[in-house]
Amino acid sequence: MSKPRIAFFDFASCEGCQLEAINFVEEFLVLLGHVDIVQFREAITEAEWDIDVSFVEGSITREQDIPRLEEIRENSKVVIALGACACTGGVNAIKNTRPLEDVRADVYGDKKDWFPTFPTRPIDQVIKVDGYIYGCPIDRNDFLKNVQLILQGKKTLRHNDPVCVECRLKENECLLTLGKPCMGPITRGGCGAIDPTFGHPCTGCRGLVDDPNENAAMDVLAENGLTVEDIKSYMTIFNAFRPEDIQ
Amino acid sequence: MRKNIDIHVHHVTRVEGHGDVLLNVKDGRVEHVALNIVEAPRFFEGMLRGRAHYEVREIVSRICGICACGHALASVRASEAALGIEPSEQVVDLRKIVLAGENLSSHFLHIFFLVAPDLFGVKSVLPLATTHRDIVVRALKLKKLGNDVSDVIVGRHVHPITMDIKGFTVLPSVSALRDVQKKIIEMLPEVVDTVDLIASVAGGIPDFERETEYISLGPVSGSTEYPFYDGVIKSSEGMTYYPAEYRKVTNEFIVPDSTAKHCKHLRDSYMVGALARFNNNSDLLHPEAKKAAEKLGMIAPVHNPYMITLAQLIETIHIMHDTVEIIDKIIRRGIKEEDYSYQPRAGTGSSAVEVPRGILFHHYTYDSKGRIEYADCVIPTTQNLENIDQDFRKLAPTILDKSEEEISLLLQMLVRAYDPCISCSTHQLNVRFK
Amino acid sequence: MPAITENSYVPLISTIKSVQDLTPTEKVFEVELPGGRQLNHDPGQFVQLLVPGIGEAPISICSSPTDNNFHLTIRRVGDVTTAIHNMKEGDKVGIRGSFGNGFPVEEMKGSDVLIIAGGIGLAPLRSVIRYILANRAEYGEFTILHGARTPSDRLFKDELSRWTDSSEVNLLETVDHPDESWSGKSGVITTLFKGLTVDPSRTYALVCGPPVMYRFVILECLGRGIPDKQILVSLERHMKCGLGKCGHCQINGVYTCQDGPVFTFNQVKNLEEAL
Amino acid sequence: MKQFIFQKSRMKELISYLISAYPSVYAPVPRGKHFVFDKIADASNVEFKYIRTILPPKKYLMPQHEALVNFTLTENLEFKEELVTDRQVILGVRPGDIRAIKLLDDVMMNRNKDRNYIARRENTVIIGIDGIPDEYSYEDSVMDLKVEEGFDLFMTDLGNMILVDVATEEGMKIINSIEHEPATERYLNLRENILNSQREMFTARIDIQAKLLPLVLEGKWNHPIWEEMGRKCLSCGQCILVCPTCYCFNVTDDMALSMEEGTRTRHWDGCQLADFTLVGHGENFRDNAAARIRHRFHRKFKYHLDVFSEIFCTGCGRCWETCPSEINLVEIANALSSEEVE
Ligand SMILES: Cc1cc2nc3c(=O)[nH]c(=O)nc-3n(C[C@H](O)[C@H](O)[C@H](O)COP(=O)(O)OP(=O)(O)OC[C@H]3O[C@@H](n4cnc5c(N)ncnc54)[C@H](O)[C@@H]3O)c2cc1C
Ligand code: SF4
Ligand code: SF4
Ligand code: SF4
Repeated sequence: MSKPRIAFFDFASCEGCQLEAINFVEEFLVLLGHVDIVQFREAITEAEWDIDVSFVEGSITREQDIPRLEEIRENSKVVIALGACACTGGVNAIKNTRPLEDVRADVYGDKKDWFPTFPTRPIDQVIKVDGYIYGCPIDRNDFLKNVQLILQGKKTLRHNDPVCVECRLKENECLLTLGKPCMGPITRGGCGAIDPTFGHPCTGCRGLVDDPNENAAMDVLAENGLTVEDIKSYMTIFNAFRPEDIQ
Repeated sequence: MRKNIDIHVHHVTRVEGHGDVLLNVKDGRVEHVALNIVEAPRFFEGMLRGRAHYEVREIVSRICGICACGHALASVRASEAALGIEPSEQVVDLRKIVLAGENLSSHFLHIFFLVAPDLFGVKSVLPLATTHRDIVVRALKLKKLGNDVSDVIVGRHVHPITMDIKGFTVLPSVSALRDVQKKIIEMLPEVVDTVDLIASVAGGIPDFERETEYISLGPVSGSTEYPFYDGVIKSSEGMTYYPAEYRKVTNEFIVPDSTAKHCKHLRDSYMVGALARFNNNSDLLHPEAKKAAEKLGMIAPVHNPYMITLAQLIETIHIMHDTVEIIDKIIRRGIKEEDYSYQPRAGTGSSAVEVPRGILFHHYTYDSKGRIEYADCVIPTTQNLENIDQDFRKLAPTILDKSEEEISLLLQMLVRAYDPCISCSTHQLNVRFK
Repeated sequence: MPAITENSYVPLISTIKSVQDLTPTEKVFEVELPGGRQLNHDPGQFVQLLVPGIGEAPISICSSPTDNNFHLTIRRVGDVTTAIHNMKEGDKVGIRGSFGNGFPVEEMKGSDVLIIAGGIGLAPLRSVIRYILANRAEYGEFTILHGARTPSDRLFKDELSRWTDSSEVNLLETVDHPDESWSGKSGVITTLFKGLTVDPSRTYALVCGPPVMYRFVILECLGRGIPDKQILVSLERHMKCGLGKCGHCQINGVYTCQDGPVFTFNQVKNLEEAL
Repeated sequence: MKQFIFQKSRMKELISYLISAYPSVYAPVPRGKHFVFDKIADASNVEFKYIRTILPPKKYLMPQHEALVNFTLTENLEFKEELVTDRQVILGVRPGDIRAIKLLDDVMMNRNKDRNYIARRENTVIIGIDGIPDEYSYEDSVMDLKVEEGFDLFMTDLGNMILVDVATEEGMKIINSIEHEPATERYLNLRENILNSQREMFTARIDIQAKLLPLVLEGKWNHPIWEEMGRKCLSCGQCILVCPTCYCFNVTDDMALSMEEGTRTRHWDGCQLADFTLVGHGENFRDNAAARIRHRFHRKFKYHLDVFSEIFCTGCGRCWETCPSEINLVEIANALSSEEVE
């Protein structure tokens, strides 16, 4: 049986997720034994189509990205959104929270019209996506696990259990009990609660769970010293994208 | 021979981000040659406006996955300058380790994964996995070493976790520092071997020189430290500036027949990055790094941009020795819990940090509630772009006798040598052609 | 409970003896336990089917203990069910069980039996149907109401047509969305109750189908005067152990895997979470 | 049961003996402002004056992630159970946690015996310790502070002396490792006094006798308290993960990267998490937080009571302290029962 052919692509992103995806030693070599990497611009020059699994990093922010993404879809049996930018829009969607004109002007001044852009969207707003590997950046172990599931023909992990689950099971001190504003209760898990493990509140990079109780979360954050304005800002670091943005 | 050449390399591979190389030759005359940036703009400065002080570094570290720690560092330092905060000596030392880890992992990534395939005449590191498995394993191990070094302080190299304005959310344990120190010492011979290996294939490095201006951090007066974290802005033309004066150096400008913002200082263009640092500060390198430089035949000033890779390799040796010493110093002093709380206020501040690809500037203005009013980040790649184009213009006419494939490869190798970090270039304008 | 290996989490490694397509999304698998072992299950019980390396799923046994082989009908919905759909004769699977209580086939003896099966609900009920047919003399009137989404979604088409022709059972069928191939009734399953006469006090109604179906079907049964304790439903829940521990299948205070999956309407009435 | 006393200063010796005699000794140690049970290498970090640990000692009988069965997928498909048989001591277990372990024993060691649990349990020595409550504790409302079973040794801090109840031969062997003497009446009385004063320290209380809650719950299925709590609940699952009497789990079959072998692993899971009752075709049988909280409350104070005749809450206050919205069962119990009184 020939090995599955996998490829990596990127759109607007920091490419940190691709970097994390190869951030192994032994595991990477074992993985290379199971798959053929046929496209990976950041690391290899070869470029072949006819792909079994495409990992797509980055959000879609302008017209010319769409045909390229569609081409990837057409040539791949399975398309996986890799990382927050692709899954939920990530930090790139912050720009959706302000008038687009203003954001462009902030960066490019009177040359702003040279930068055609539209509201940031996750890739599943453009093409059908078969699975998600969440996080900013992705968690290496979660990536490995998911790749394995994909190769077994299984679905990627839903991660609808919030960050608190892993945090509690690791017996971290809950940051909320220490008065730090943590988004863990409504954020998708799967990261091993890495932020709280290092004493840093979860900022929601993996996206919100399917049915988040945002009102209760806002009450909780307010108890931890944030104003309503603070909370609104805080909750949009990674979760600014709303489907209405692009209607 | 009057040739017509039309090269358009769509998305140069083995670089970070999307860039195209273009070369138009008509009747044997170079009409146009440039690196065309096609990366989607991400509007970071626009995204920062109105954000609270504790959100800023969270957001800016997402500018770039490779130099996430560098951006985070430049960010907290610019915030500290603006908010009037002085980090403790312990914090500064720990931050130096974070930066060291990042420079290591990025340099190794560049040397082994992006450049080495060209030197070995293959298209990527993957075929090397069968032909030179030991090298690939070494590459992975060294790159991981860099990550481990930053991880011990900030939890994760791609988007550091614990790094805050004034301090860290948690401090590393002495035993964790010892462990990572041990790892560095264990890996040193591998790097020395790498120097030999690269010295043996260095003949494959194209022979091309163009003298330019080199800009990097320089030591603050009296310091003997090869400056990464701290220093003045230093030009090889003999000028120095304070970080707050970075705009006097960068002078972002619009190129007449292109639409890209480029930078220049005293000459047509300037270079930042490992080679600029080497040229400006090589006397401050660790003796072992100096030895490696000698072995590689590198004597400052070096004017061949393809040699950036060698300068990086020399730097890795310096960084590893230096980090071992910093860790010793921290452990000797003992790790103490400190108060990292602070009050936001209105203010303006700038920072300059040497990240893998060169000097990085962040500059913020906060309002009285500690929210960003204005933000500006000038990325090393932005500063190098004009220099790359100038190199192209000198190089292209001299290689027209080669095959299109060879020309294209040489141009791409030049781009790769600079290790441009295109997704970083928040300031990058689209380069459009007629 | 006949947990057939010593450690309840270790499955018996069994072999797929045959695979048969029923519909585009459903297949029936004949499974052979090692060493000629028999399941000795009760009709309505289920097993935990393991696809090695993929995971487990609770699957009803669709054959009768009176058959001398053991069959599972599986709809492809997710990981495990997709994986087994890709398996073939000779492949190995794991079996734990049988679990659950099954239908009270002893208690029902001498009574009339009314089976109401919607969609994949026919699979667990098939084991009772075959059991009754094998012991036909011991039961009274035997009626099956069967509903499917479309004609091509009908499971066990051969058997259904045999039952249609059989004098031993009265099979009534309907489909939600008929097509040209379908000459029978159309509409939801409750339409089959029209004109159906039962002798309520001596009738057991056995119900299994999609969650939305239960309420309506039970109302019909109650409306015809069938006593609560003679209305039996087989319920589906998320399950991980089959041993009454993992908690996923809990309906109020009871565990579907142990106390069910078959419940009388009498029990269900006191279980607010059941339907 | 026999009672002895020993000098508190001998505690170090006792701990050293345990460490020398058993492969693993677990005891409460500080973690920031909180406490956790952790493996100890010496007596230095052990803190007996803790209120509660983040996770209960259950984690040593049924770990958060526990390999149940290993399998190989090569030529021969093979499954091997993974029984842990190393001896272990859990030292410094509070009465509520001892009772919780008893309840788990009832669940795991009787009907449908769980061999993995039993293997660990039978190799575990439990040494209890008394202690005081804080504002989240309500043991006194749901159990007797004086536990009579479920331990090998139980220590009561009398000041300079420790009173120790010895319930097993192994416990006797342990206590024989240090100097001790039989406890006289005076010490036993002292213990009663201490217990009584501890009982008075509780500020959180269930207003009615907890065993009556099943009666109170009748007719309360649609009580507004469930909706009220549901609006506050984040469905983060922390409450059920920290609970010493919760034991719900998930089971996954995970392959090693080699794709040749794998492990069937049990993971802690629980009813407050939204996906707990979700099935393959998308139906979720308890799809809102109000229904989930109602289920948790019934499970603690009714369903299990019907089967095991025991309240499945020890009043340890873990769920209350950890809940971001400060949802707690005392408030719910009192809201439900206040109407009874009216
Ligand atoms: C008593 C009983 C008898 C059943 N009989 C049959 C049958 O005869 N034929 C048939 O096709 N289906 C039957 N089902 C449904 C079948 O179990 C699910 O469709 C199957 O578990 C889906 O697993 P999956 O891995 O393919 O789906 P996925 O969507 O990939 O997995 C769903 C997740 O939920 C878990 N899960 C646990 N219990 C269930 C459940 N009951 N339903 C859905 N997911 C569950 C799975 O293990 C997995 O973790 C029965 C269910 C029960 C409870
Ligand atoms: S620290 Fe954050 S993620 Fe961890 S339990 Fe508390 S709220 Fe949840
Ligand atoms: S801890 Fe609180 S918020 Fe979280 S699930 Fe439990 S009750 Fe809900
Ligand atoms: S329900 Fe809460 S108070 Fe009761 S035992 Fe569980 S965690 Fe402790």
